[in-house]
Parts: sequence; structure tokens; C-alpha cells
Amino acid sequence: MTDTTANKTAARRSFGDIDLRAVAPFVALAVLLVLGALVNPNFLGLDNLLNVLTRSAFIAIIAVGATFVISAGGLDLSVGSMSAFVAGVMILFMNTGVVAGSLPMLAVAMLLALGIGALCGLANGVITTAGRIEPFIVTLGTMGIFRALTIYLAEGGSIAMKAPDLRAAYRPVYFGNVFGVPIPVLVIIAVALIGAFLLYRTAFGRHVIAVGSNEDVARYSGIPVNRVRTLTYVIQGVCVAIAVLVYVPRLGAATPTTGLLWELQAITAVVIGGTALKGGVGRIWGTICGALILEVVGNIMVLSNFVSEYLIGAVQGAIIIIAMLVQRSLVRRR
Amino acid sequence: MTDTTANKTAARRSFGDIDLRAVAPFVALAVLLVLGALVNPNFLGLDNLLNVLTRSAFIAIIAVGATFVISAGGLDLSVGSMSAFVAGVMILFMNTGVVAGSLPMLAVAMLLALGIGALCGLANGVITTAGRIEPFIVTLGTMGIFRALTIYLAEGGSIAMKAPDLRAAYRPVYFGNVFGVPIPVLVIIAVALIGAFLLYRTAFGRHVIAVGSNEDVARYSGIPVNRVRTLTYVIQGVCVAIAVLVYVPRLGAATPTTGLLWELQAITAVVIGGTALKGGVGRIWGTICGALILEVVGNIMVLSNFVSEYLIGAVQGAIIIIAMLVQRSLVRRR
Amino acid sequence: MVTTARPPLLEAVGISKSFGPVEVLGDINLALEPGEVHAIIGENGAGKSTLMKILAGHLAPTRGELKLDGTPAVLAGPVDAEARGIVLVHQEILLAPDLTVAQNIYLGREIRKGLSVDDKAMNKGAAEAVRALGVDIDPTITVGRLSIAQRQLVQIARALLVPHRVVIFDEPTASLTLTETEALLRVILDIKKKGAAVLFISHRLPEVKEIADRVTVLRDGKLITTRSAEGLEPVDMARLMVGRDVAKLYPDRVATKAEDYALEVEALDVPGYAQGASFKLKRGEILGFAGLVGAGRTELLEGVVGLRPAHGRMKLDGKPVQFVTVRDSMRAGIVYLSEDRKGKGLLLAQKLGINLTLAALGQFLRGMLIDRRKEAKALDDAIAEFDIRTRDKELLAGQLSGGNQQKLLLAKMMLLDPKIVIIDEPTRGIDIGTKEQIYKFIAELAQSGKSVIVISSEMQEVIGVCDRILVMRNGRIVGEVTGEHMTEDEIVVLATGVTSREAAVTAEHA
Amino acid sequence: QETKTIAVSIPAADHGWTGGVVYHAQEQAKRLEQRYPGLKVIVKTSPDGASQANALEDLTTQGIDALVTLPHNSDELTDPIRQVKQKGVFITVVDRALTDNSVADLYVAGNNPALGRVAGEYIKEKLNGKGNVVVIRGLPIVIDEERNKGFDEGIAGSDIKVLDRQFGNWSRDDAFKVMQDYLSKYPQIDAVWTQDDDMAVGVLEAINQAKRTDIQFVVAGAGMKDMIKKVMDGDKMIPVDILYPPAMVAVAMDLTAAGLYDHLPVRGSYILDATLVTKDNAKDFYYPDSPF
Ligand SMILES: Nc1ncnc2c1ncn2[C@@H]1O[C@H](COP(=O)(O)OP(=O)(O)OP(=O)(O)O)[C@@H](O)[C@H]1O
Ligand SMILES: Nc1ncnc2c1ncn2[C@@H]1O[C@H](COP(=O)(O)OP(=O)(O)OP(=O)(O)O)[C@@H](O)[C@H]1O
Ligand SMILES: [Mg+2]
Ligand SMILES: [Mg+2]
Repeated sequence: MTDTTANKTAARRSFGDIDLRAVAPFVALAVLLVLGALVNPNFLGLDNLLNVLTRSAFIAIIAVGATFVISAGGLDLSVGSMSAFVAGVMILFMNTGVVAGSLPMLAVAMLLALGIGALCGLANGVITTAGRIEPFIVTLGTMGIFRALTIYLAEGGSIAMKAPDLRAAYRPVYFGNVFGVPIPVLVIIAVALIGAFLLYRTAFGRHVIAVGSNEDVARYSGIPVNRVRTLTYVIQGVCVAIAVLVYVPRLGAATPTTGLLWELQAITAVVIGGTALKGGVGRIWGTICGALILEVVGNIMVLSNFVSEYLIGAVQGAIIIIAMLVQRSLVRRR
Repeated sequence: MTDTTANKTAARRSFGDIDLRAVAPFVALAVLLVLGALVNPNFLGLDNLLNVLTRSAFIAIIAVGATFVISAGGLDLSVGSMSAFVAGVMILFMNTGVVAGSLPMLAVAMLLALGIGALCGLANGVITTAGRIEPFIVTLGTMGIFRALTIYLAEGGSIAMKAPDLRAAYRPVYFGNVFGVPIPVLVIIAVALIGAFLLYRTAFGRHVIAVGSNEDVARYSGIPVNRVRTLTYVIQGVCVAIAVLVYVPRLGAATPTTGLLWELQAITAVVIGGTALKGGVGRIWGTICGALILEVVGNIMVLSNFVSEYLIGAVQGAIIIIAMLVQRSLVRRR
Repeated sequence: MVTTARPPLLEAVGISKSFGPVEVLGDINLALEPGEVHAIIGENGAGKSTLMKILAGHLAPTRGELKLDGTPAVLAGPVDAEARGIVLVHQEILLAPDLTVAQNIYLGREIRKGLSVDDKAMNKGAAEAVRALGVDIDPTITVGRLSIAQRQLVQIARALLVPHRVVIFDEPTASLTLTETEALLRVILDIKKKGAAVLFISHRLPEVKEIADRVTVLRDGKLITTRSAEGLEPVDMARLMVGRDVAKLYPDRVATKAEDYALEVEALDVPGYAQGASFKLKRGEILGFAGLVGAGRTELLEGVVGLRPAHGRMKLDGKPVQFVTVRDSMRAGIVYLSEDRKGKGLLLAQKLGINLTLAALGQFLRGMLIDRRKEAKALDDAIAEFDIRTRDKELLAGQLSGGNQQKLLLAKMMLLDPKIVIIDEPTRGIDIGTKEQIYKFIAELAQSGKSVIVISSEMQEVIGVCDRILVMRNGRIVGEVTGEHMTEDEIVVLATGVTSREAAVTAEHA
Repeated sequence: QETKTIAVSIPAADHGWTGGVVYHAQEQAKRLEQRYPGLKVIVKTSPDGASQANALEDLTTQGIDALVTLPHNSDELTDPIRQVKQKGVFITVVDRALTDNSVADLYVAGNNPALGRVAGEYIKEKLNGKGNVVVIRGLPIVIDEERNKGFDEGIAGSDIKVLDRQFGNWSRDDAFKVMQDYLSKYPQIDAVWTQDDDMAVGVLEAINQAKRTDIQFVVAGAGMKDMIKKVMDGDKMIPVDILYPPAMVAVAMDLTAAGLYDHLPVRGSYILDATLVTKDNAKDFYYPDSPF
């Protein structure tokens, strides 16, 4: 009798813990929203909030993929340059005009982008697992490779969509909305839902966590560790491609600087969201929240006029560290 | 009797193992040197080799510090912008001219740089350990902070040494040599020796490895985990400052591009050298070799005429991945 | 020779195994009959676990072959073995710490419902599987939060979930208390009854006696004998294992304890784990802490030495002290040996020498330098003194057999030359010969005026070595037994909270 | 006086020249706010094209009357700037022309192709149409490509041989390395063209270290004060500099404010020449107080 009570208490306490840890990033986001409102009254305007939400799509979508990779104990530094590469190839394909009609062309180009993203991810995954090389090195290498290929394709300049009608047909994917909700926001939600389903509700997701938690255990349990790891990179590649699908209509071009430092932002979003870099934990919704936090911080920086332009990087860095401190103290206090 | 024999063989075997793993980066370097010689006969010229060796000093020295941080299970992304910050402050101090005489001024400025480096490292260490935040996030934050402070100090431009005599007095620290050995090379050797001594021969080094290997075990063994971790960041800061001492006399200025991406290069050097990112292993000499590999790859790229300048990044990335593959297959084959 | 109608379920024929040039198993023959419990006993490092790993497909033998139902079989891996009905419960805990109990139990064989996994069914199944072992563990709790004992039970539950014909238990009871052990033994008899074969490894010889039909003895990687358990008393087993007489396990205690207190603890709270703990430890005394799994003994004493936040008053040699970190208590001469030797005791990926001197590095410094020669000598000494069985001093700690890891941990902490030694589960997984050595060692410590606290779930052990026993339940010290009251019955009554009167009442109604 | 807001969106100070842009923009903002009471100038920097598009959105939501922008990249930013214009904002584009000329109300142009061409023509003339030249490019982006093409036009029709082109990332350190390697690779180099003055600092140091005498001179560009000073002092290695002043952003801001308040007709293009700075005119371009 007494024993059962003790057990229950332990269980309850631990549930409380988990909840708080999952909630912490959202609290940090809420604090930031309040801060933003204080800094500039326009901040809480619907337009501004929708802008911020919409443009967080790229990092949020990529970061969902990164959540898989990191939960499984991996790391992908190549996502930024992979974005540029996929975007570049996609635009070059659209510029060939081999498919007649705007919509068919768009559909084929999108499929192509997804395929290339998956292949790029597959390359990362296979080299990492089959070659047994630290993912840090592999993806740093492929980061250089994707970036250079983009530059090569762009011949040092930029790759822009040429056909104006295609451009017009594609624009709504970033700028359009459904019942007032911008399409990129819908894409974020869809990707996060699918990601959460995969990670939390399928055997594959279980295996991802197990591999990140303890590789040996996973192996002894009959989990094909390398295949699971590789698949996380493929998922990452597909997420990059999805982000590109939303990105291309916005600026209509890929340049050698497209996606610069996105890898750091994606990883930061994942970590702020509560996923540990050592693997074994994955929080999709935390990740989305992390991406929003990053975007909101950037937005507040533009909307505020207190700090010298030179110091923006410092304030951003400080805010992120402080947000993490707030989170940690929340979790510790229980 | 049989037991002793078995013992001997076993000992030999396991030494063989370790040796191979430690030797692997050097084999990769040797292969690269041969490749370089094939690509361009000037490659093996004394001047060229000395150039490469000399300019690898910054990354090599910083990477020695990174070896400590990474062995202890940490990570420091801020080293590049910390370099710029330390260099900037050091030059601004020299420009004030508060100390009379070139040599006294240099001495004071150098001490100041070392102090600032140590303080920057301390900040990283304290926030990471006391705040219990992932080092990735903390140092990404301080990376932004140091970079922004540098740009602020430079007002967007560059911070250059003004006094020509001071500049002349300082120049030899990069361009000078002792019996034909460039001073930066001597500094590399000194830093590596001290680093190896600290890591392999002192109690502190043992503690670093223990903390990186298993934090709990270290704590239960009475090791002050947080202090050890923090100290590794301080060592990293001091190494950054030493690199700056060699860097400043080269061009006599700190600019917004100073130290850009040095963090990635330093970490890459450490990993190529055989130190695992998860901690618990540290190879100082491997790290030095890793730094040389990076610099040699860059040098070969410029000396060769095979690849378009657009594709250099791709070839560099590929070479590093291949170097790691070669290493791994070496170690696996035994 | 008896020819049975059926071939043995699983047979090992001339199995040898070498790691590099070191042969740890030589020419082992073993046949498992359906419906038998076959015990494997042997000293630490004798090769028991290695043999079990070969039988369960985790390792490939260097020579020899396996036969399943009389036909030669090559096991491709643990998954293959499991598919053929051979399951192994590892000596080490092999669970993913970040997954829940249910997720671990079903890892790699999740129950699916359409595309998704059926968590409800799995939680239910896991709860049942654990309950079958006589414990109640919330299936939705993450394994990282469980005690070692609970993890061990989860691991057993996981193994038993698949259809099995051969079940191999590698020291399943090492971290279990009496009640759980009894429940497990009942489960084993159940398995046996269903016609499966059980391989059972334990250093607790009475247990072996109780359950085994046949006993195989390994020594130094060689098979010494396989005998019927009938008429084989624990003393005989011990002799066969160790190769000499183990006459008396527990040393005679000469009461040497002084009347002054080495350590006094008053109203100590370890938030979340233990409340209002007060006890005193005399100089030269051996004090035992008994209790059920999860009673909070570990946490209380971790609180005492500064490994966990704790509030309360403490006096060392009569002087008030406060330990904020474990360093403080170590400096004051108290050492604590964790029950979790893999997670908190040893650096598994580092060499023996590095592990040995880690806590006492200060003694090995010459100036700033670590004196490697002195370190090497310390390792030699420790190997000799604690009888650490290793054929290669360059091994990593993780490559030692389980029992030898415990000895290494003991040696590591003793280097600190402490005044008070707290040992959590001192002989978990230790063979009987070594146990004797460790008990002798503990007695000698007390004899030399040091004080020892022994936390143990093995009731015989606390009774055998301790002068006085405190019993904990639910985070509180609920009683003390001394002298002739130090019996299993008294302790169980205190530990479970059922007073003797209640017990009597229950008995009457039964 | 009426309140108006001018937003200035420029690249972040990530190398020397952009650092100069930020400096001049901030200084000019202060000056304009003094000159026109009621005027508010918001200067915002962005590290890349996508962030600049974000910043443009954010600036617009605050309600602005005019936008002065130096876009990271024409292809990427034409649409986002067009969107700002659709809100009725006066658009001034600096340095990099948009792909759609109708978007900008005012275009203050630095002439990137001209910067390359002037350098090429100077080298052709100085070397008498024959010699070995090495080139250090900036980063692989559009501006760099334009300058590079301009340079090729400049030397066209001569026997000038471009031995090598590598990227120096607009960084002194990288330019130093590349130059060291060029010196190992080529025994005979007559002249060096680097795309900007920052990189020239590294090049000079490398030549200095190698004690090579075959290199006659280095041509760079932008108008960094140290380089102008060298030209002024008659430094043989830096005989000329090609003006590409980061201060052009200040000119653009000035014109825009004038348009808003003084109702001057400032629409159209305002082209800044890629002026060749020589010993004779150098003192006109020397601003010792500028950080750049
Ligand atoms: N991977 C390995 N490499 C080298 N030696 C090993 C390895 N694994 C085990 N050994 C050695 O093999 C021998 C047998 O180990 P094993 O774990 O089978 O012993 P055991 O009988 O199970 O002991 P215990 O009762 O302590 O668990 C030991 O000497 C051990 O050090
Ligand atoms: N990290 C944790 N978070 C929450 N509860 C925990 C954690 N670690 C242990 N517990 C719980 O605390 C209680 C006491 O722990 P533990 O089982 O180690 O006590 P013990 O008396 O030392 O038992 P043992 O017989 O295993 O030594 C258990 O109910 C356990 O589940
Ligand atoms: Mg064993
Ligand atoms: Mg315990």
C-alpha cells in the first residue's frame, strides 16, 4: 500500500518535470512577445506577427528535420548550403522550360527538388554511417561541396527564375494565404504534425530515439541502427527541400549566400526547443517554438532603436543565452 | 609463464592499436604531401612549406585549446570572433601609447591580450557550467557578442596599429625566425608541448579526460567537474590570445573578417586529429597534424590548376572526407 | 552415456573464444535439456558471461559450434537468436535510458496499429510483464529514473516477452532484494514447467541450490564439471569454483568498536528521497543499512557525503561538519562506493590504471607530473591485493568481467585511505571466493579503527558482516536491529512495514 | 515641420567596405535628423539577402515614407523592394541596380563593371599591353562577377596574361594566403589586381615578406584611407586606387531627404564614376577620420 503511494509520487513528480521542460521554450517565447510589445507598439500588429510567423518557415521546417538527426545522435551542418543547392537546381530546371504549362512545370520542379533533397540527405547519411566518420566532419565536407556546386552552377553570380508567368504562378506559395493563414504557416504546421507523428507515434520514431539514447541497446534490440540513422538524414534532406519550395517563390533566386548560417540557426532552434545535442530526446513542437524565438528576436532587433547596428549581434546572442537561462531555472525550480 | 607471454603480446597489440589511431592523421598528411608534390613541383619548396607551416599557427594554437574543451565534453564556437575581439582590444590599447618604449608596450599589450583571452574563456566556462546550458548555445551566443563588440570598437571599419615603430618592433613575431625556423612554428611547438604536458602528464589533464569520459564517474571520484570544465574554456581563451599574439604582427590590424570561421576549422582540426567530439579522448599532436592538413589542402588548391576556383570548396570538402575515410580504414584494418 | 529420445535443446560443442591472443574460453561442451534449470557458476572472470553471449548470438565463437535441436546452427546475431527462441538477460543493464519502461520492453518489436504504434497496448502489456515479476513499475516512466534493481527487472521483463525456448539469466539477482529474488525464482520455475530450458548464473550459491537441476562449474575459461544439483551443497560448489575450501564466508568479528562516534547524523533530509534521518556511527563499527529496493538508502548516504543536496546536522569526530560537494567529504576521510559501478564508479572506456588512481591522483604527483611508474606499481599492487583477474593490464575497465570491475572500484576508493567507508552493494555480482576476501577486508578495516557503512540488499550479508543494522522504508529510518535480533525476519518486518502483530493477524486469517 | 521616416536597409558590416557603408549611413542619419527636425532615419543592417527581405518587411510595418537600400543581391531583392514600393514608399536603390528598373525612384549607382574595367585599362596601359597578372577576387557573388568581367573587358586586346584567379573573400588574411601561394607558384608576376583595398593590405604584406622584386604594382579599389594615403605619398606599389566609396550611401540618403522635404526633383539615376585616384587628385579623396 505504502509502496504504491511512493511509486505514484515518483511518477507524478517526473511527469511534472517533463511538462515543464516541454513548456519552458513557450514561456521564453511569451516573455519575448511581451518584450517586443514594450519595444514597439507595431510589434503586436497582425501584419507584423504574420510576417514573422511566415518567414520563420524556412528555419522551422529545416529544424524539424534537424530534430530527427539530432535525436538520433547525429548532426547536419550542411543544411544551409544544401538549401542553396536544391534551390539552384530547381530554378535552373524551371528555366529550361522543358515542361509546358506553369502548373505542371511547378509540380515537376517541386518533385525534383524533393528528390534532390532526399538524395543529398542520403549522401550525408551513407557517408556518416557506412564510413563511420563523425557527422560533424562529413556534413562540414558536404556543406563545402553543396555550396561550391551552387556557386559553380551560378557561375559566381545568382540563379534567378526567368519566366515571369511561372514566377507569378509560384508566388502565392509564399505570399498567399488560406482563410487569412499564410501558406508557409500551413506548411510549418503540416511538417510539424507529420514530424511529430513520425517521431512520437511510429516505430521508426521510437527507433530514432533509441539509437540516439544508446546505440548498443538499439543494436541488440534488432534495430537496424545504420538504416535508422541514414533515414534521419534523408528526412533532413526532404525537410530542406520543403523549405526550399517555400523559399524560392519569396525571392525567386538562389545565390551563393542563400542559406548562409541556416545550419547554425536550425541547430539553435532545436536546442532551444529542448532537444539535447547528445541525442535520445526529440521535441518537435519545442523546435518550432525555438525557430519562432529566433525569428522574433531578429524582428525585435529591427523594430527597436536602442542599440547601435554594430551591436545587434551581441544583443541577439545575449537574448538567446538569457532565454536559455530562464528556461533552465524554470525547469530546475520545478 | 604462458600468462606472461600472453600479457606481452596483448600489450604489444593494444599499443599497436593505439599507435595506429594516433598515427593515422600523420599518414593522411603524408599522403597529402605526396599529392601536393605531384600537383606542383614548387609545393615541396622550402619557402612554400615554411609559409604553410607558419600560417597554420593560428588554427593549430587555437585547436590545442579546443582539444581541451572537446576532450572534456564541451565545445567552443566563439573562438573565431574571440580572436577578433582580443586582437581589436590589444591594438586599441597599443594605439593609446600609454606605455613608453616599444618593447615595454608590446610586453604589456601581450599580457593584456592573454588576460582578456582568459576572461573571455572564463565567461564561456562559467555560463556553460553554472547556467547548465549546452555549450553549443552559450558559445554561439558569445560568438555573436564578441564579433559585435569588435565591429563596434572598429566602428565597422578596421582597427589598425598606428605607431610604425611599434609595428616594426612587433613584425618579427610573425615574420622572424630563429635558426631558420619561423617564430610562429616555434610557438606552435611550445604550445603543443605545454598542452601535451598538461593533458597527459598532470592531474588536471587526467581530470579533463575523466570529465569528458563520464561526468558522473568524475563527480563521484571527487573531481570538481565544473571547475575542470571551466578551466578548459579558460585554456581555450588563453590559446586564442596566444594565436592573436602571432596574428596581429602579420597584418597589424583587426577587421570584421578576422577569425571568420576559425571555430569550424579548429574543431575540424581537432576531429581530424583523432579527438572524439563526444569527449573522453584528447590527442594534442593529432590536432596539430589536423591543422596542418587543413592548411596544406588549402595550399594545394591554390597551387593546382585543375579545378575551377568556384569548385575549390567542393574539392576541399571532399579531400577532408576522403582523408577521414582513409584514416578509418587504416584503423579498422589494424 | 544416456541416449535421450530427444536431442538437447541447445548444445555447445568444443566452444573456444579468444579476444586477440588471449583465450578466455577453451573447449566448452554443454548440453541443455528441455525443462531443466542449468546453473553456471564460477569465479569472476571465469568466462560465464562470455559463454552466455556466445550461446545467445552476441559473440561468435573462435572455435567450436552450436547445435539447436541436434542440428548445427550459426547464430547471426542476438536478433537471430531471439527469433529462434534463445533470449539472454544481460549482466549489464542494456536499456535505452531516455525511453520509457514500456518503450524499452517493446523496443524493436513494437505493437503497431496501422501506421502508428499502439502505446496503450504496450503500456498495458509492459505493466503486466513487470507485474508478473512481482513488482509494480509505472510503464510510462523513463528508464533513466529507475533504480538499478528496477532496471534489472525491466530487462528481465523485456526478455521474457518473446516466445522463448532457452532463457539465459546472467546474474539476474545480483541487484535484487530477497522478495524480488523469490518472485523471480518462481518465474523461472514457471518457465521450466512450460518445457523451456533455463541457464542461470548467480554468485548466490543458496539460490543455485534452491533452483538448479544441474550445475556446471567454470574456472579460468575451462569447464571443470557438470553435475546434478542433487546433493551438491553450496560449500561443495564453492570448493569446485575456487579450487579450495571456502570454509567460512563471514569473518569472526571481535568487538573492537570504541565508544566515541566517528559520524553523527541528525535529522538529515535529502529532498525527494529521505526525511529526518538520524543515526550515529561508532569508530571501528560496521553499520548496515537494509531495506527494500527504492527505500532511499543510496540517496540518503549520497546526501551524507555531499553528492546530493541535503539539509540537516552532521558531526565528524564530534565536530560539526557540512559537505557541500563530495570533495569535502573525501578530504574529511569519508569515501562512498556507488552501487552503479558502470554509471558512476568506473570510466569504462579508459584503462585500468587511469581508473584506479582517479580519485587519489594527488598521491601520484611528483611536482606537477603524474608519476606513471608509481601508478603502474599501484595497479600491480591492487591487482594482487584485490585479486583482480585480468590477463592484460592494458584492458579498458569496460572489458573486465563484472565482478572484477567491482574489485577495481574497491581498490580505487581504498587508495584514498579513508577513515569512514560507505559501500553500496559491496558484493553485487561478486563470486563467493572474492566475497570472502571483501568481507575479510571490511572486517580488517573496522579492526584497524575505521568505520564502515554497508548498504546491501542481501540480507545474509548485512547480518553476516555488520555489528548493527538500520532498516529504511520509504525514505525513513524505521528501526534498528542488533545482536540476536539481527535476523532476516526482523529486518523484513521493518522493511515492509508490516509489524509482527499485523503479520500474526494476517497469518491467523490465512 | 512635418514628421517623416526614412528607412535605410544595408548589408551588415562584415568586411571593410560594408563596414564603411554602415559607418557613413549612421553618420548621415544623425546629420539629416539634425538638418530636418521631424525626420526620423532608421538604419538597419542585414547579414544576407533573406534577412534583408525580412528587414524590409519589418521596416515597412513601422510605416515609412522613403527607403534607401543597398541590396545584397539584385535578383533576390527586387521583389521584396517592389512590395515596399507598393505601399507608396519612395525607393532609393544604391550601388546594385534591381532587375526591374521601374522599381527604383532614385538610383545612386556605384559602377561595379567600371571598377573592374578601369583597373584593367590602367594595368594594360602601365604594362604596355604585355605582362603577367594575378587576380584576387572577392566572394563569389554578383558584384564580384561584374567587376571580374569588367576587368576582362579592360585588358581585352592586349597581351596581358591573367595567370590565376582565386577568391580572397574580401579578407586581408585570405588575400595574404592566396598571394603567398601565388608567389610560390609563379616565378614572374608583373602586377596584381585585387578587388578591394582590404585585400590589398594582405597582398602587400605577402610580397614584402617574399622580397620579390618582379611585381611592379598592385591595383585595388574602394578608396580606403590607408590606400589613398599610399597613393598620395607616391608609394610605388600602390600607384593608383579606384574609387568606389562606401559614402555613396550617404549621398543617396541626402538626395532622398532633399526629395522628401525640399521637394526637389531627385528621381532618376545618379551615377558615381569609378574614378581613378592618382597621386595628383588623391588629396581630394583622403578622409583621415573615416574608419574605412
Ligand atoms: N571485449 C573483451 N576484450 C578482451 N577481454 C575481454 C573482453 N570481454 C571479456 N574479456 C575477458 O574475458 C574474461 C571472461 O569474462 P566474463 O565476463 O565472461 O567473466 P564472468 O565469468 O562473467 O565474470 P563475472 O562473474 O565477474 O561476471 C575476463 O578475463 C575478461 O576480462
Ligand atoms: N533520477 C530520479 N528521478 C526520480 N526518481 C528517482 C530517480 N532516481 C531514483 N528515483 C527513485 O527514488 C527511489 C529511491 O531510489 P533507490 O531505488 O536507488 O533506493 P535504494 O534504497 O538505494 O535502493 P537500492 O536497493 O536499489 O539500493 C526509487 O523509488 C527510485 O525510483
Ligand atoms: Mg559475467
Ligand atoms: Mg541503492
